[in-house]
Amino acid sequence: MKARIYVTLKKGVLDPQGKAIQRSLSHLGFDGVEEVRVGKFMEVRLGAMGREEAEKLLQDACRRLLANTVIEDYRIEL
Amino acid sequence: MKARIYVTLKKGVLDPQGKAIQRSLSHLGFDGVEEVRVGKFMEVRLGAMGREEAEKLLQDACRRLLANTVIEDYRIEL
Amino acid sequence: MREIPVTPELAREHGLSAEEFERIRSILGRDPNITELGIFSVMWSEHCSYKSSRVHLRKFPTKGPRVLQGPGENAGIVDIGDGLAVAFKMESHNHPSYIEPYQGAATGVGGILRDVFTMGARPIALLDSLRFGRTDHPRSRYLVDGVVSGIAGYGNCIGVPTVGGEVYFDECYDGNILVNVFTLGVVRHDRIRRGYASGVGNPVIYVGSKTGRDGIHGATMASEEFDEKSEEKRPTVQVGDPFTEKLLLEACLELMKTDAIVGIQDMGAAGLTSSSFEMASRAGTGFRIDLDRVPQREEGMTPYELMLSESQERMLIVAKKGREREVFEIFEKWDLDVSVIGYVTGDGVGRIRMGGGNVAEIPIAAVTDEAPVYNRPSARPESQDALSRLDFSALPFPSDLSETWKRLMGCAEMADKRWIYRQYDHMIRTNTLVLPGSDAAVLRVKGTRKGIALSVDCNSRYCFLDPYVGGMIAVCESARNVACSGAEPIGLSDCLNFGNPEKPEIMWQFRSAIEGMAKACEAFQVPVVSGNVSFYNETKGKGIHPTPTVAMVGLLEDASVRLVQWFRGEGDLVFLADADRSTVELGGSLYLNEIHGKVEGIPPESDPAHEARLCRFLREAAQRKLLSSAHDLAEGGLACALAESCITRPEGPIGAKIRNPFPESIRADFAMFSENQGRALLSCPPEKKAALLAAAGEFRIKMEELGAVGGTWIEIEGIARLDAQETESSWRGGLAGALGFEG
Amino acid sequence: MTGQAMKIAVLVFPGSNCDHDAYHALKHVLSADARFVWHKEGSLAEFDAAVIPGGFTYGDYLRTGAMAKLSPVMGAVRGFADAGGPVIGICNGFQILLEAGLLPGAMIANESLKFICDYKYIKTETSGTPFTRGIPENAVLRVPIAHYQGNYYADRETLAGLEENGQVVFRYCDAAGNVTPDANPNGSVGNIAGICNASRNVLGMMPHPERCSEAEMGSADGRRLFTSMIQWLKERGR
Ligand SMILES: Nc1ncnc2c1ncn2[C@@H]1O[C@H](COP(=O)(O)OP(=O)(O)O)[C@@H](O)[C@H]1O
Ligand SMILES: [Mg+2]
Repeated sequence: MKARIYVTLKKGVLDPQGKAIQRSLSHLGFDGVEEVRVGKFMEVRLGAMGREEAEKLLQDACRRLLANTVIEDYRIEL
Repeated sequence: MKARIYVTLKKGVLDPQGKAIQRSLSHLGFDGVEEVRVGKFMEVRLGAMGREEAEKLLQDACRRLLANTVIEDYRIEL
Repeated sequence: MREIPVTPELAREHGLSAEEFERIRSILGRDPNITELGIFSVMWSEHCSYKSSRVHLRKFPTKGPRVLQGPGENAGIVDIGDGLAVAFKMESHNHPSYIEPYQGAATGVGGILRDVFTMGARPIALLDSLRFGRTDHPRSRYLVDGVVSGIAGYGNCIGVPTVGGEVYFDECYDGNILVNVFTLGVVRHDRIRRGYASGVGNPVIYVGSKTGRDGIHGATMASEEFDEKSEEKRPTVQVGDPFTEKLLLEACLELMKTDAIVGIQDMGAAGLTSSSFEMASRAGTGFRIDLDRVPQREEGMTPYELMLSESQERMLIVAKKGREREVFEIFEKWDLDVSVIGYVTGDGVGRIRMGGGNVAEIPIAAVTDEAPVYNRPSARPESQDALSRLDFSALPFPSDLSETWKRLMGCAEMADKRWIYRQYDHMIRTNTLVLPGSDAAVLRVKGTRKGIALSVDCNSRYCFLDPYVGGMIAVCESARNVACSGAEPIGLSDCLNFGNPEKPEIMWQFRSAIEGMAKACEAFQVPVVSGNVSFYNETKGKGIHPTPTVAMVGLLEDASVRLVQWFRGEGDLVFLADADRSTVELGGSLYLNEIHGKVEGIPPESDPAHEARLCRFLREAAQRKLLSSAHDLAEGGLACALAESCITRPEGPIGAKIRNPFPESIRADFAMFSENQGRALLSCPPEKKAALLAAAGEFRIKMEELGAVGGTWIEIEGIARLDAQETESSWRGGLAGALGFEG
Repeated sequence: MTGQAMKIAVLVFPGSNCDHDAYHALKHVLSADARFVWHKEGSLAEFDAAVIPGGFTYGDYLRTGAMAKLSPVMGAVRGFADAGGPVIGICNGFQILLEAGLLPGAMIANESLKFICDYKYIKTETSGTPFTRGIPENAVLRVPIAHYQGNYYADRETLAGLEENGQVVFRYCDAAGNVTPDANPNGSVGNIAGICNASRNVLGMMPHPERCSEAEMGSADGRRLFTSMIQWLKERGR
């Protein structure tokens, strides 16, 4: 089974990388891009298991390792 | 308008991050996770423009800046 | 598995000439299969076999009382006394860095580190010698940013400080950047290890990362000219994993404390192929390996791919039979893959098996010792003559000399390199006594009083105008830089970056540069103990300036006498140490290039015998503690060196006032920026003047008292003056400004 | 000196690389009984203090300090800190303490998105920790930084708490001690360079005191933290 995890910075947390990318784009003439926020995106291959089990496992993995909930939100897609 | 961009490593390209994360998870007892590949995920806010224009603009931005097409693939979601 | 038929065309695509292909067939007594063809092609590539350079490399002096290991191993080793030695080497990663600057530069660092720790040495310092196209070339910004981040990314993570380097920008590198990286490690004599596969029956062990399809054809890529198609070779880019290499480094050094192994070598260019064949060749043995036992990252890899993969962070070990357990325990502790993949045999043949059958069988000596050696034709091109014919008197005189001087101080070549070295951790391991920013970095060797001084140098404009003199100057300048810190030059490594060796004019540049370098080495009695050749730095037929970079290693018996290039304080006297002459040298100078837009003329005369005396004098003066500072004169001549001694101080700028040492008959701009070799700008407290002059006399060095340190103006009396503070800020912002980076 | 030297643990994780530097400063400069402790160890019972050194644990992959916080030894650190033992996390060590929740807040990339290695000035905000008790308040120290992710972040509430309790230990400042935006190398909120926990025995800081513990290295200001800590341990007694 494959799953996807999206980790994004919480609203209000500064995103220096996003800001820098936006600035570079505008230097390059891409004025239409008003804001960029950069997150992480993980593609995960899971062994044989049920949907529910997978969901539980990944929730757990996100909380314990994959996201830092002080500054990040996460979303799991199965 | 909002758009999302997914940047992932090309197939076959080593992903040291993914490798280390997978190993950590397995040390933690998450044996079900067989592989992790880490990518980038960008949320972009665009100024007023049509869909087609946006698509064209982001394609261009990805090729020129957002993705390193030597080792990365990208996908745009509008 | 379907066998790919091996044809002469396929051999040609592998970079093998028709004669080379015939030679392979006669060695084997049959047609090679695809795996064997691959093996020969990488082993006989320019990169691995040095086929075009070997005859000339022999001209370097490589021996000396301190040399414990000369060229031929993964790194050279020089004794520094007290049972300690330093292992060091420089290597290029030019082509990969042009294609993918971050990963190219990063894996360059990874590769050179492995070359040094495979010898048993713990790396304690890195240097980077970089060359990019014009600062305003559309790709330069991207390449500079990527290369510097890549070096930082790898070096910082693994924890080896990058303590110095150099960077130049010139049109000739627009399509061929140079990324040369040097590493030095410290090793106890009894812990030195070498790449020997000795002892029939001993296990061959693979350790490190798993093998993937990375950089297949990387080694041959480094031996091919660039063309439009090179952009399509992209999937061969290797990605560095500094974290894994850090584990590998620690595991290897831990293993080397035992006596469980007989040989070890990193898998660099040509991966498993070069490591296995070279180790067996040095020991005069053979081997049998089974590719099914190689840890693999991807599915369905062919023997060809497994043998040629350039996946990073891997080593090959030959252990003593029966000691496998110890090796396994250490690598497992560090979470690394480890696998016995074969054993040493006595018949001089490399036998490679997979899936139960033989996939390659090649006599070792045929691949290594019998690799082709070419004495390629060389000829001085007639176009050289025109270059030396410049009429200097016709050059316009600058309307404002002070302004010209200031402009030079802020140009990318002279400007502060902090934007680069601030991105490198240059302090980690707490050895860096002199941080980047002076002529040479100085590191302490913990547990002793000793210091190691390091500098990497090459003025490729000189090499372009006269490769012989340019090569000589590269050695002299790096020695002078090291000597200005108070150290004795004890050995060097080089990286010879040139164009296509199949062109006679390139071969002429190459052999001339080597001959010049060798001449200078002999004058200093400094051996070349390691190095690297990078040919085919050409795009669409246009080659780079010949660029033989030299990394000099110096030794201070007592690091507390070390010197820096900046003035210490008010009232110190300023001296010029020089040879006895008053010619002007403007050929290939910074002034000519930057202000008049020309790379022409005859490069400065170089007198290695004088340079060697100057270096001995500098070391002696340091030892007797006669000096407050010492700075070598290079690009920009006396005026720029003076300004540097004033503004590069960490405490902030200070002024100085000196007189012009040249006769009045010489044009003021020429006097200021003349690049005469063999000079150094010194300062000392007034009470040490007599002793300093006496020391100079002992070494027959001409000393001229020029003035004194103090005030807020940097002034050459009657000619020009600069405000120290203002000059400092234009110098400081020059590099980022030229490249359009935020400071 | 009551005879025996203080026993100080220098933790070693895969990818730690300032471990030797911390060890050198403690053992050879301060004559403490420093010992390396592998991250798989489960106890720090025999130690008087613990140092989590800088480096790139697990390559800084995913997030700095994220994977190291899961090592067995971090359980021991928690217990050791709860029992009042002094713990100092330097650079990556600070990041690990944040990830492990032993200190509040998080670290994001430097505003410049560049690694920065340079000497900086920091102002001592409080002498009320075992590590700064020998350093007068407002004293300016010259110390190196070397990091890519030193941009300290905490939400408003957490920040207010830190300020109120005097848990901000160091702030970036200029040579004269002025805390200004120009003196802030990485964008850290409130110019914060180091903080401690509510019980004041756990310190996290981005600058590297172990790199400036000997005059010949350019500054010996960092040594003052270690001498303070050792003195504190001596007075506390075993
Ligand atoms: N690419 C680089 N990486 C690290 N340090 C560098 C680099 N380029 C220059 N430096 C450092 O900046 C200082 C000035 O460099 P440079 O002008 O090339 O010196 P010099 O002319 O004395 O050889 C030196 O200390 C050098 O080590
Ligand atoms: Mg110099």
